[in-house]
Amino acid sequence: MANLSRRNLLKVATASVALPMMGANGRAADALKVGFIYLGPIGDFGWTWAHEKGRKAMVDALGGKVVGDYVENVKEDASALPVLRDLAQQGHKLIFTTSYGYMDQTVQLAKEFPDIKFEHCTGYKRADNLATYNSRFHEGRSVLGTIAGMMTKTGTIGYLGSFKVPEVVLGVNSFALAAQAVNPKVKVKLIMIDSWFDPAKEAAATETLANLGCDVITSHTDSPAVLQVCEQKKLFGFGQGADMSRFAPNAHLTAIEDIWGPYYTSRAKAVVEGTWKSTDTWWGFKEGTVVISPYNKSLPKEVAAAADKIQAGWKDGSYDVFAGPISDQSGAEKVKKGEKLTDDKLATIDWYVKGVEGAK
Amino acid sequence: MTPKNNEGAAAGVARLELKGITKQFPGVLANDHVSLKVMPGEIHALLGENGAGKSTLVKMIYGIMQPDAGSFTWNGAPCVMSNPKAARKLGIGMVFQHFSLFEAMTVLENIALGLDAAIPQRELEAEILRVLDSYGLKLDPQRIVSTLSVGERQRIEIVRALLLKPKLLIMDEPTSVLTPQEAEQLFETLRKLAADGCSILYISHKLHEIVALCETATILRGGKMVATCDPRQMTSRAMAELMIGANLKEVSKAPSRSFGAAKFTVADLSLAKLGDFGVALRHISFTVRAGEIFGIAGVAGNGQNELLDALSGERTSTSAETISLQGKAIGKLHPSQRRLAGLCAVPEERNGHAAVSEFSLTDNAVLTARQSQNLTSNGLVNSGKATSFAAQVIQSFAVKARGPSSTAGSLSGGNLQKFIMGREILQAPGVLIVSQPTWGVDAGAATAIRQAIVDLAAKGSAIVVISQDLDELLGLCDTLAVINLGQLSKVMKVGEVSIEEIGLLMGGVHGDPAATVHMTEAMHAHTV
Amino acid sequence: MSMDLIISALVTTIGITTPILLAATGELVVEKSGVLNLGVEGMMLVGAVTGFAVAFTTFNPWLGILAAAAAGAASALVFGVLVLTFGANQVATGLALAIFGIGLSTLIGAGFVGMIVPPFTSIFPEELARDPFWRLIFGHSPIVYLALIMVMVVAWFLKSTRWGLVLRAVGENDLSAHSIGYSVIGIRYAAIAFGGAMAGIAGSYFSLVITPMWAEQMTAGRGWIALALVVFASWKPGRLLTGAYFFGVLMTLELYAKASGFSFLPSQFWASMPYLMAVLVLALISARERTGSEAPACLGKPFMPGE
Amino acid sequence: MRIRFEKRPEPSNFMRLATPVGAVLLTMVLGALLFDALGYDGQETIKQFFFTPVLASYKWQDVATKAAPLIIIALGLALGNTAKIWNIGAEGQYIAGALGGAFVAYLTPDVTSHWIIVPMLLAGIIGGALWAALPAWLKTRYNVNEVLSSLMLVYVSLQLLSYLIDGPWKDPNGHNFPQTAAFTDAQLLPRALPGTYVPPGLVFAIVLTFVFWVAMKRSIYGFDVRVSGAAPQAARYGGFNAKRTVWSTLLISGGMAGLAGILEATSQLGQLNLGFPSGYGFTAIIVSFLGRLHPIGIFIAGFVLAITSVGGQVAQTVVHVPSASGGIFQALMLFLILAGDVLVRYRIKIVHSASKAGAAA
Repeated sequence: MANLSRRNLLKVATASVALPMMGANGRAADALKVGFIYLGPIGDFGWTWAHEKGRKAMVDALGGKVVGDYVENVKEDASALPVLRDLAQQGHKLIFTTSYGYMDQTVQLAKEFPDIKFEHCTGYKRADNLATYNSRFHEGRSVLGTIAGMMTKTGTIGYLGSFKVPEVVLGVNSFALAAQAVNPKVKVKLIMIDSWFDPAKEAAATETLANLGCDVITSHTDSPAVLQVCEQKKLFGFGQGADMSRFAPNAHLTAIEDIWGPYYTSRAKAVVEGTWKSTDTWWGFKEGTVVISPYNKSLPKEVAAAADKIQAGWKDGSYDVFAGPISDQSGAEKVKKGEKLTDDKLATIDWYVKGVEGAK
Repeated sequence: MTPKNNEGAAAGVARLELKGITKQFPGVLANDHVSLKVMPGEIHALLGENGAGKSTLVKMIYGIMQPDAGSFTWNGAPCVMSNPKAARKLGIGMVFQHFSLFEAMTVLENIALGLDAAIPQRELEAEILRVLDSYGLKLDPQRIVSTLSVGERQRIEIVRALLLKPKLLIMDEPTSVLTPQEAEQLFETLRKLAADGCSILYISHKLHEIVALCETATILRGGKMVATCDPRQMTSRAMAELMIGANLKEVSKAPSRSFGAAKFTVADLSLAKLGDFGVALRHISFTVRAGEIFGIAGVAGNGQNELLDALSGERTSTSAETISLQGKAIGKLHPSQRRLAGLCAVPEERNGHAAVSEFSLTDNAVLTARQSQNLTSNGLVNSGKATSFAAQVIQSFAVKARGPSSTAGSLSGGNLQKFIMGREILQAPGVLIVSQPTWGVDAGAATAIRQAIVDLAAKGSAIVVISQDLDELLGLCDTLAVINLGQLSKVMKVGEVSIEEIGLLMGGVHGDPAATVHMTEAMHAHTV
Repeated sequence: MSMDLIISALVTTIGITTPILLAATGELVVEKSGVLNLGVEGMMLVGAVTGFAVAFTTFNPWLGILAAAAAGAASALVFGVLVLTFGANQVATGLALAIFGIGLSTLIGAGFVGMIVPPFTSIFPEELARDPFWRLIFGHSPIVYLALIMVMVVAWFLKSTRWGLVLRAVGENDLSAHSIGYSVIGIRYAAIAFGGAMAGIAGSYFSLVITPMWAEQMTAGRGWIALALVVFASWKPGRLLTGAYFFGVLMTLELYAKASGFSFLPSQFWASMPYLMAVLVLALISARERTGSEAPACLGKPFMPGE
Repeated sequence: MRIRFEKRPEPSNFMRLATPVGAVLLTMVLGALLFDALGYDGQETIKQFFFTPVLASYKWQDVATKAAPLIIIALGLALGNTAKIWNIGAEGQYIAGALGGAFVAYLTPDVTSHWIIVPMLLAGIIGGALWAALPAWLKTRYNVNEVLSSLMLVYVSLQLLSYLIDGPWKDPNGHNFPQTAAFTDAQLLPRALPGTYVPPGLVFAIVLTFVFWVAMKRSIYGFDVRVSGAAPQAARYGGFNAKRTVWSTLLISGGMAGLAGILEATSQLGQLNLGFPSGYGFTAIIVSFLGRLHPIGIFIAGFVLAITSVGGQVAQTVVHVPSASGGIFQALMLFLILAGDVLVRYRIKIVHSASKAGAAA
């Protein structure tokens, strides 16, 4: 409530009615209140669900020192502003905004509430009290690409994307490069469905990829629809964001799990200890935010070994899927031999590597 | 039809008997202890003015509505008409005044809908053709209803009723939409039916029809049964007085009248028909002089509504010269502009056309008088002025209403009509066009309205009265023409024209001898 | 494209079309009776979640479908009571039903997220569906056949049965139907309940067949496409069938075009096609003179027999 | 015994006022029962939904932020609904309005004068009106049912938005995310009260409520609209052009939705992205009915609906009900108000079957 002192008008108006709220907040006064806003429902079994798991992990890890609240289904429009303000005014000192579309709203709130720490996921705008964080999903994609490249018999792999945003493009490229590394003839067929969530369209697109000869299909959308179709059609697929093997016990080879718990725990701890700084964090295998689920029992040993090797390479820094030479779809060289794509380039990438078919 | 239909006839038991039927609507007692008997094979007239409660009564007989009190017996046994199906089961058929037809469906489908039993289409079609043939009616079962004429539509209703082999057939004002020739054809059918033993309950307010057709008549007035008589033994005038409840009061009109210069001229006005039901207007021409009341007679549905729309400006003409008011061509002007030019009009339908029932009388005054009475300024309504104008109308025309703020819907038909007429007349129009000025209005209000029309004419306005009520036109007008199929007859002087001639023009008949004979008979009955 | 590929694409088309066809078949009957229920999306979602919940608890997808139909009908009857008994505005009530269904399904479904249900087993021997061509005939979920059968049943019902005739009559001229003695309200209740049941089954197709799981708003706007389809079909069951497959082929073609890197017009254009086509058809049929083929004359108008 | 509706000779003014209030109260009761049945704390849910937004002052501003667009759109819709022109495509017109304004912003990135906001707002109104013009043209030219055509166009507008922000209008510096460039400071509207979050839209909502009130109650145009809705034939007879009424009501309601759209874009987010369509256009239909198509009623109803949607967020954090619950309350409220309508025109009579027996005796 102290934040209100910035605004005289509010201060006066609040005095009479704010008391009950203060009382409610007072009970948890000793614990750090951490707020989260989620794009989807916590039950989306995808992006939001992973963040919610992270929030729970944070609360478990820090015992009674933190309280974590969330608001789900917050649209990426102006309606995020009052939600954020609400969290700020309820006394949350650390607020995570877990989708790219909250960028400007978070920036605005960080200005309005200078003594609250904000953390924006997947964005690029920072301030003294606004940090950004992301996960190197593309590292995980390279593991999936390796498995897919070895498992495919037709040499054509399907990829179901949502929108052509850097994060998705990065995943496609990483996947394709890793697959080509183990199977140079591999082609990746890509369909963008223009939606993050539309199970029926995801299913139809998966069937389409299957009909066009893809025998391994991966996706970057939010539902397990792709896996379910793969299971029905006896193809292989991967989980997205979480272990989805129960949706497709045979088709599910493995999954990239988004593990936000370590990051959330470390940041909440930093606030409690007073060591929080505005940073741009991009963790991956090494730090444990990207984790590969247990492999399917049917996965051949040599494939599992190759996949393990990639993971180990990421962890010890000996492997980078974006090491040159890399050409784009037209064959033009984008990364020279001996060079690597820098993080800046990765964050704004808008071209596909050679061997990716379909989208442009 | 079958001999069975005559069951009970010998014993003198009524086919249908009503005892003390009462129906209350909010604010109106529609039927007040009505009792009547219809004998087997009898053509029984139910006679009364508009609003006397005839339609309500037959709706209860047919089970569409339930009486609040009273009872029915059928062939001597008590019965309840809980719904139309129950009524049909007993053998009651009904032909509605407003046809309950389905425009987008075929004749066959329409008839099938009226039957309670599902009959395979082919059998039904054969059955329909048989009925049509035995009564000499013409109709194509596969036609879509929206393409049929009014007379053909009525035939659907009749066939629908006849297929049920009814023992009692209710006809609700069947001739209001027919030409006298079509009406005569209908009478033949009805007589044939009655001869076969079917009872007929014939609802009308047209005395000559009843005299020509019926053996017994029950007369209703204000929801009460006032008399049962044999129309063949009564004069039309006596029945009319029973129906109206008072000695017919004449409108006072100056005996010898002189007219001014031509004030309102319609020249070669034609208008395409609108939709499937519309009538096209064809080459209509007439002139009305200052002080003259010009009547337009005709059977309903022959272009009266279209003519009113064309004259009031609700539909504009393609050429300005077709309509002129004191030499000014107004054919292309819209209703507001015509009102400003001095032409006011009153359409036939009060609710939803001449007035808005859920609006206050003040708002209803604004509807047409806002310009001539300066009820608005700067695009805003001056509610003070509007209220006082409405109050003035209420006062000048003795409208029974709580005040200008009562809704139009809360007024009785006659009072609303007085308000509407008053609203237009107080605007002192140079030309007034009125359609059916006294339709469904009680006798007192009707006289007042007719008097107001005469008084307006006396002040030098030119007046056009469109009406289906020939008596009204003959009493009110100076000159007269007949509209038939959108064409206007020659203009005749009232007093110089015979009713036979008007009747023939109404039927569009020009010298068909057989028809003339029927017509003349019918008209004689009327003038008895 | 090879024959196999065409057949496979047709199988996909049939899959993607079925829920729209089911919901639209129900809505067609509702609209034919003169009632416009815009709440299809809501009823589908209620059906989807109920179907899933029941299939999950009983391990029987067939019971799930039945429950979905019942739940769809029940939510439709809420609409029915309001517009028929209370004479409420149909547009506003339908919209409220859509909002209500979305909210209620989310609330009910909260406990079922992430669960899985047993899939439908094929009603034909699996060998029959092995050959690609035969797969086109025998390789679908039972609901697909149900959808096709229902369109034909509805077509036959409306055209050749007495009650179909009565239903059309009620939609064409409610006052006349009432005066002949048909229960306008009763028939409309039945039509609305049927429409709700069909929408419910359509919803369960999402949660039991396409992706056997529950997720919020998993119908992703198909209810609105179903509404567009009824208009596109100008209220004729035959055209509804062809129209549904036309929309389905459009959607499938878009996916194939994308996978082949063939982009002719932006994808958003294709996505808006069903709606644009519906508006176009609406204009065409309204422009033509009335011959009995266009919208039911009483569509959307309240009926209150003022006793 | 059965219940029968008996038509009142005149609509009840008492019921006209009482039913919306009753609907809100009954929504609370039914809502509490529903949430109890689903295993939540019903009473607490209602408290958070309906009372916290009213009692906590900093929530007032959020409520105003939500209420303003709802009121602005609903005012326009009520005009159409009064004339029985059912524009249910306001959501599409809202998007089209934002696109209209954004187009001006797209063309003038370098203009630093704050006056640029005026052409942006005008373009917003025009954009919304244009999107409503198609249903108007189809209705007047071909007699196409505007309910269906305007609804269909909502989905077309969503695709148009998606195309523009992912294509020609895509922010070149936006990391390839589908969104327009952020509006410049000159292209943004200032707050209504400096130092608060009170949105500029609220000022528009207040002024427009007054304007619509006067127009509906006093003006000849308002009279035209009322007559056209109550009795189209009488409107024609009174000299009002039916086609003009269709055009004007659709263009005005479209323009108002467009205005709400561009106000939202220039005062809240400052850019367009896929998250922009927020359902205000649909919720406003509820507002217009809840407000009984009366401008003052709509103003109040806009706040009531805004309270439930702000309350929905509060209840999420406090009672942990899913966010979709807000929709349930809004729909319940609309169900009840629509059902309550019948009481305005009809009296409920309980008929004992015994009284009918007279007919049979």
